[in-house]
Amino acid sequence: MLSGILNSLAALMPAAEAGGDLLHPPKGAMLMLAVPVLTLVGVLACTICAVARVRTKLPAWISVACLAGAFGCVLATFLGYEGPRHAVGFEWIHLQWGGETPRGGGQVPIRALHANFGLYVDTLTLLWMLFVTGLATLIALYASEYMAGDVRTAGYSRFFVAFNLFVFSMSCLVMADNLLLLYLGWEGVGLCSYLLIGYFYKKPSAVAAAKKAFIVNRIGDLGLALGIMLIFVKFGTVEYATLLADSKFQGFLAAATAGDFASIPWDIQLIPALLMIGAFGKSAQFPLYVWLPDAMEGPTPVSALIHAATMVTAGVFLIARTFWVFQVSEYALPIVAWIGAITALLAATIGMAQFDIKRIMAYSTVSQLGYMFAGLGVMTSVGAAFHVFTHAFFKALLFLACGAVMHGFAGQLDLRKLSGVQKMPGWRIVGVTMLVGCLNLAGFPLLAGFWSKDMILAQAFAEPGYSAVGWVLLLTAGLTAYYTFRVYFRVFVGPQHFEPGDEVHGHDDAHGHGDHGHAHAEPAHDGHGHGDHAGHAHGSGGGQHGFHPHPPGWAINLVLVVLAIGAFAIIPLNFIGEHAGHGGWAADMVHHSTAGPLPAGAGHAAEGHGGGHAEHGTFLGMDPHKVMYYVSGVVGIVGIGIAFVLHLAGRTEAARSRADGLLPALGPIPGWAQHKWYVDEFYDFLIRTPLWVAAHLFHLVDKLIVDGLVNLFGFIPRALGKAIRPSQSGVLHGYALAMAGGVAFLLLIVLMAAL
Amino acid sequence: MMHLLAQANPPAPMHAVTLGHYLFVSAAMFAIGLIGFVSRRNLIIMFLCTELMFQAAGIALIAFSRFHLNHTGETFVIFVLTVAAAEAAMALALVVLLFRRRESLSGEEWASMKG
Amino acid sequence: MILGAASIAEKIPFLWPEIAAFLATCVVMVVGLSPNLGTRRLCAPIAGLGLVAAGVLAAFTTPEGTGPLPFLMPFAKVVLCGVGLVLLLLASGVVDRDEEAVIAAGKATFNPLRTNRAEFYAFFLFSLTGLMLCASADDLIWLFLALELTSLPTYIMVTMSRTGRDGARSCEAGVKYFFLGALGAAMFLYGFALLYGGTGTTSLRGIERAFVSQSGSGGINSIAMVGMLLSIVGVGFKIAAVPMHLYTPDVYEGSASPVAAFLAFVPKTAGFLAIILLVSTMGWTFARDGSAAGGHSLPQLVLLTLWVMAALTMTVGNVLALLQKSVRRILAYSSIAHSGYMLVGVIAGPGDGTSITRNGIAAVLFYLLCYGLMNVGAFAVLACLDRKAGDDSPELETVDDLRGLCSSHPVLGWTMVVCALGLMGFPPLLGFFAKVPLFTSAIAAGEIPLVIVLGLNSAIAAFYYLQLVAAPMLEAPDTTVRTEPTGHAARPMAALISAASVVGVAVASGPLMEAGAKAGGKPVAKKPAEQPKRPPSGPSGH
Amino acid sequence: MALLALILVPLLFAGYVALRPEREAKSIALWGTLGALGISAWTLFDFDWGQSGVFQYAESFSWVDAIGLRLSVGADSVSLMLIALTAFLGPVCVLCSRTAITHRQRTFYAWLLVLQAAMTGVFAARDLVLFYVCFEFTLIPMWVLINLYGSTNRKKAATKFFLYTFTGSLIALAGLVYVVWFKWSVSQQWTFDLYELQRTAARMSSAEQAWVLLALLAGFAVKVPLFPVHTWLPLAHTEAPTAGSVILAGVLLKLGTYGIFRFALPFCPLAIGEYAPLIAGLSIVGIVYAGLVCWVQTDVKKLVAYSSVAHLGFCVLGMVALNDTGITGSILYMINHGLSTGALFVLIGMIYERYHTRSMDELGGLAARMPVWSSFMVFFTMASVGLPGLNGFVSEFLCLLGAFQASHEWAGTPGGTPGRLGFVYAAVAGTGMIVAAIYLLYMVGRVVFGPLVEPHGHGNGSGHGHGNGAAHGNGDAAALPRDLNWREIGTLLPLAIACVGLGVYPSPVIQGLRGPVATTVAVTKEGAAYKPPARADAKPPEVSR
Repeated sequence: MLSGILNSLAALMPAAEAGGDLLHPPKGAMLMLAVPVLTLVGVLACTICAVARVRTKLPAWISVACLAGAFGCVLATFLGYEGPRHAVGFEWIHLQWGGETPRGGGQVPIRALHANFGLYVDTLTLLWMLFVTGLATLIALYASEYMAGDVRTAGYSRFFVAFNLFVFSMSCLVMADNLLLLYLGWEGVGLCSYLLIGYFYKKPSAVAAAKKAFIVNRIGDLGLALGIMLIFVKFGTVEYATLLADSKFQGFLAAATAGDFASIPWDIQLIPALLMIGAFGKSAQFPLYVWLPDAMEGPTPVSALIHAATMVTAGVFLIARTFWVFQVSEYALPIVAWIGAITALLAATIGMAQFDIKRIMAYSTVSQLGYMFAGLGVMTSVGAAFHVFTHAFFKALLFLACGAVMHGFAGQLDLRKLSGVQKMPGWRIVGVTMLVGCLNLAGFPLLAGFWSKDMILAQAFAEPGYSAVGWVLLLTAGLTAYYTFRVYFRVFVGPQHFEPGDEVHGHDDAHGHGDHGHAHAEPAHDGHGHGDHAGHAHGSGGGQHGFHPHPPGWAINLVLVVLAIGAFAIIPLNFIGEHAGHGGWAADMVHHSTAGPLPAGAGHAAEGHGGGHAEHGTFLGMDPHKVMYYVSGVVGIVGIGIAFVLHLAGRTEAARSRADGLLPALGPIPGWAQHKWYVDEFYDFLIRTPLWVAAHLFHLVDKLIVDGLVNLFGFIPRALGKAIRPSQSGVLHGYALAMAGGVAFLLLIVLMAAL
Repeated sequence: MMHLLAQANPPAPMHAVTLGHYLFVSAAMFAIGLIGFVSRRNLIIMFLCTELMFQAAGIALIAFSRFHLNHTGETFVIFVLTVAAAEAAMALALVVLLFRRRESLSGEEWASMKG
Repeated sequence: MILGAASIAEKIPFLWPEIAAFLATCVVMVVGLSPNLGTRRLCAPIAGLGLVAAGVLAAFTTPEGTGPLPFLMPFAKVVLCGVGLVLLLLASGVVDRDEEAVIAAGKATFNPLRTNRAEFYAFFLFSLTGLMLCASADDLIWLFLALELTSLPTYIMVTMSRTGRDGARSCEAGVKYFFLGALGAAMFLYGFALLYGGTGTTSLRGIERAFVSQSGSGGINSIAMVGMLLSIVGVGFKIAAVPMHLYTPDVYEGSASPVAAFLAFVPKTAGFLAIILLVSTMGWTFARDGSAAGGHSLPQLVLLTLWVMAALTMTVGNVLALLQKSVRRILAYSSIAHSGYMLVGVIAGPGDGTSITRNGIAAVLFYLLCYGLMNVGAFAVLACLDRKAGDDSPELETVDDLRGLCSSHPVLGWTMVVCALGLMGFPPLLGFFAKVPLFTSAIAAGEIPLVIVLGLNSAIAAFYYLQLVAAPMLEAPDTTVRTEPTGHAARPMAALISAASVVGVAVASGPLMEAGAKAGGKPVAKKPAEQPKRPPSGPSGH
Repeated sequence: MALLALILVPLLFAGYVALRPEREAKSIALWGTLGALGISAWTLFDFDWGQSGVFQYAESFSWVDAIGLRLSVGADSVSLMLIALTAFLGPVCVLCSRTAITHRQRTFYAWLLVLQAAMTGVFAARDLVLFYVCFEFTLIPMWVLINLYGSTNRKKAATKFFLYTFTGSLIALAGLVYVVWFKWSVSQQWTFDLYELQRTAARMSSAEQAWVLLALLAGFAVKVPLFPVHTWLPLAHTEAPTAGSVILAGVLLKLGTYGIFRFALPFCPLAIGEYAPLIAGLSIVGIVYAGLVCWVQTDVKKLVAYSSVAHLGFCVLGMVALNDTGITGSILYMINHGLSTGALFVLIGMIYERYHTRSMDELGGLAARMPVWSSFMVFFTMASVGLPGLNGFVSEFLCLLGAFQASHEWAGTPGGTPGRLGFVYAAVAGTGMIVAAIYLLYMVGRVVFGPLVEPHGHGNGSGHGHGNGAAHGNGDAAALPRDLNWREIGTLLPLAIACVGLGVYPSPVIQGLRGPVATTVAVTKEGAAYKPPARADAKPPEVSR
């Protein structure tokens, strides 16, 4: 039926419009189109595996192959990059109206809502796609081993279906040539996140976390959707190219550049505010960050890819992509900066007080995303993008390392119950790579994380009016270094000690996702292979009795090593290209995209490195761009030092450290931080409970009042009937009386009405 | 109703018997018949009350006939009497039938169907 | 105008149908007394022949009448002959069942004093003759006599319709019907007297002229107005309009189904014809807001009376029907409600008379036909089956008795379903096509509130009609009550004919509607001043 | 002839079903619906999409001339697509009833086919009375289906459904007749022809239009159902058999929105322009309110039923935006909601057949037991939530965008249209997206995910192997496997494909709708711009007499 419509309408379809002068003929378009196509092939192939009940690792290899192919395509495009490209797959939504001639004369102009399934590829896209597809390939490889416990069930295929679908959605999000397709990807990644967080669907906590993620994201999505609508209404297009080239928009931009915000209508200024809400939701910014820590219920590869490296940076991407739009508003970027700073600090404080290492990493992700937003807010889209790029590597690395620990210790994630892991046989690679990741995250000098973080910090001080943001970020940098190394010092070094995890509670490799009855039948002392330590669940109360942590296999180790090398390999990128030392390659990439400086930007502080600012903030009277290297390096090292003192040197026994002794001195604050400042409870109280009450109330209202009224209307005739039924007494005289009375009454009222 | 009629045809001041008087008698008869019909229980009396109402109409017709100086009303009365006679025959037959069944002439005997 | 011999001779041409029916009546009266069963059985066919003859004569010989609605006669008479034929089929075997059974068994011999066949068919025809006379009436006296001729036989038919233990119920029905009927008759007779008093004539045309001149000079005479109101209310007894409706359920319940079907059609039609004739003497030429002439409405007082009667009648009928369990009582109350619907058409009036869609009178006439058919069908189902459960009523009584009828007696079951849906006004059945002209004409007349009341009442009615649909169609048959056909082949035939027409006439209702429109129309020349409410050149200027 | 065939084929097959023995009923019905589907598919090919705003396949026969009633049918692309939806759901209904309906099958399938004919008639009718006849006639089959094949409370539900909608539509009839009468009063032409009436109806004074609109809404809003008059729907849905629910949600509710599109918009443009904020407000209340009520349901079917109220709120919102975007979105919404919600009802029916319960307290974590079913469930839930890439999104977004655009605030901007809604309406309605996510994920979270919960007597893994449902001891007549069988998958798969298809490539459909939508918008605009010349008789008829 559908194909019928398609064929019949083929003639109707106007040729896909080529819009904007940013476009080149779609040379190499096929290469970029291959990215979503390849991932879709992955989705379909894995679905077929699920349907055909394939119970091997085939889905994983298919996925790795598809994703690697996609990465190859992106790489090839990157290497052959000549300028922005536009590739139209097909016409997705094309709604046209107007054009008729009204009776009064004249002609109504033709308007259209036009959203192609089209790709817009510029350097920003490529930057994102490179690490998205690259990391996805690596993590798929990692997951092939990590998820091996589920090979015997349909879950394995299911995992990779969702995994591939995620990369597909992400590529739509990043490569879209219009906001609507971006929205498709935006919600698509949300769906995949939902499916993957809820992968262990038997765990109520996982289901709840998945739900929470989706719903909180939807709040943001609504903002984004409204923003898109507002853009469409004001500019008549949702395509970036057309929008940015729009003369009216250019006018607003010029006004904004000149500082004349008063001449820009409020609704134009509202656009970034709406888009921002979307970005906050997806990138887990305050106040919508609450879903991300819970999202750690998903399998670790998912946490690494989606909830650390790629999906959560979509908000940064959105703002970077529409960076010019954000500049037409007086308040948009300051809000972004402050929200970023607040999020960074808040998450860091919570992260300090957590004991679950995966959760600490989650809060650190939130915190680092806050950095990125602050970077965007202080006008260094380069810094933000650069930080996204480096963060993707080291945070994925950290997660994967944590995942390896979790995998090996039956789900144990509590840093009080693990110690000295690095020295255990087979865990050296994990420990070393973890150290690389931690150093990056802590901003240890000269590492990738250091350079990118430093750019944001420096710009925060350099940008007038934002030094408070800068101080907050600086403080956060110190806290970050501390909690990062708190993890490292407690888990990976120190005396060897461990307690295996409780499968039921934490371990995501738990058996029996599929069928009952055989999971517990396996011998407990196998020691090799994967997915066979289920029996330990019985001994969870008995400490180490009968439990042997099994070190990661080749796939996990390989991925960890590759990522660690990658984290070093990207350092030199900072020192090549036109912006060497200030983002380097990444800066070049951003500069040549829509996130770059304003086309008409005369002297506007769009970038954080030029010296030509009319006014320039300082860091304690010094040029922040020069001193910040040292300051941030020192802060990082101090943080690491404190962690060393409290958690390694001062650790008296495996489970306790000097920090625990310090806690009472701080009063209730650590408790509050441990309880995440009660934000979840606050939301529960402020939003969920009222809604829940309202829902019940509405239900009652519906039953009693709305339906009650209906029933009442149904009841009225019956009641009326009952009321006048006595008149039908069956007695002749009664009838006669009623008739006579009725006639008299009727005539009386008629006559009275007449007189 | 009476009030209206009185207004329309004010009785003449002195002894002359006017249309108004006839109509008053007619209306009174009609009312008496109606009240009797409603208040009495005996079926025969009730029927007689309807006859009274018929004849009230008859009086009015004759009075109007006189008033309009044509004979239509009188003609009408003849027919009314005929119909009244027919009804009377039916009434008596019915009453006999009913009496056979219930041994009573009270209208209240017949109230099995109601509601 | 004096009723003279000459004018009677002039009126003979109108009366051929009545004369035919009357002749048939005479024959039936004699034939029914024959000791020979075969001869006695000729009663019904002869009555049928009489009706056919009357119908044919009505269709082809009746000239333009002299009353206010000159085209009314042929249509009304043909319609009532048609419905009368179906009623006649249904009436087979109403009387003398026991006696004939006894005679056939040889336990008794034929005794003309004990059988009622002759009387029953004669009364049947008498009543229909009276009804036809109603349609021909051009004088108050005539109208009065016609109404009484319609009613008097029905009193007896009700009373004799059941025998044995059930006879008590038909006697009760008879006593209520007769006494209250006499009261009603007295009322409209008094009203007629006052009408005569107020206008000085009994000729309807004469009264019309008198009203025209009165309204031209200071308004309609109060006595005539009171007479008119009293007449309308009194005739309301025939159509079972509030407040004269009270007898209806008891009488319908007490009498046998065929007679109840008869009551629901014949006196009702007579009543509507009478009301239409009466109000058309005043005409729909008054403004709504006062008694001044020059509008498109009835005089305010009449309008108000009819309005209140219509609204109350539909509402009371429907809300009381909601509470009933007995099918016959439901149909009785629904009959009240339907009278209310039809009064809407009377209120709307003939409009410009060109089309049934704007002619309320035509709508009423068409509705009478449709209602008669649907109603006969519903009663026929009840009449067709005997209930063998050993209690006093051999006929089906409650809604529960209808359960599973569609599977046990498909023809009867579906007849009930179709007729109930039709009565509900469910499209695309006959009731819907009958209601649409009522809707359109009332809206065209500006009676939108009344249309809303009508709509809401139809919705209320849907509830109890749905029961009548659900019980035969959806419920499982009640195994405790055994139902058997009565053995009168004519009755299922009547049911089938009605059901077929409820479906079939709906599909081809056009010609009937057009005929109805013609019948309800006024002579064109008589009202040249009548104008459409909105001149065509009005709003858009094009 | 194609449209007449689409009406007659199901009718003839209904008759054939009634005449043949009980056991042949389902296959005859299947062939009948497939036949209709075939014809409908052919019309989609054959239709002249270049003239999508023109009524094609037009046939007109004289019926009852006395009241100007003609048997005239015709379809523009809106009608055609809705007919296609009806035809598409036909086989789905037959297939999903195969094992669910075990008694009085002939009655069931015959009425199902009659229902399909009546619904097709509604969309095909170009004559007001024919429309009304079909509109009303859908009630009887549906009433029978609920009354005979529903669950415990079925009789009450069926009666309520019938009376509620019947009452409303009688009032709507009064409104329609008024329009006809108005036409006559200005042009002395008595006709029920839709097109003819459209040309004059807009000349009614704004007060008249308001009353007519109110009357029409009394019929159509109940059917939709719009917020305060929705309570029949959850009851009817809960009690109806699966096929009944599918038809009810899939097509019957659309009769209301279709009626608004076809009649309310062109007939009373002034009034609808004036009351658009009010109607939109009601739909928004419905969206949020019904959404929240969904959240506290324990009966899955009731939840989905309430979700229909919320969803149709979007549909009406788009409609009263009175611009191309909104109306296109609204019509797309009709189709999309039919597919996704219909599928949800099918899925719930499958569960009910297996477990004889729909309570979320007794069901949970079925993903472990029925992975295929669960996948479909998640899929259609996502379609229902409005996930981009699936069908629900396009229509929901367009409806919201339509409401967003329709504001004088945006006068002169390239994407704005005149109207009286705007940002706030879209934003508040947009929260419905969040609420939808809340309740649908709540349902999925409980039924599909979470720890396995099965009703007592349906073994939770210990006593039973992975055998057939027949082993459950409930004495099911139909031995259903634990997870879906091929017949059931075959029922769902076309729906799923349609959902993806309409989500990924809605462009042809949107283009196809352009003609009729543009016509309607133009008529609405023209009507709203029409200023009746000052005239003495431009008053309601009560006064004019």
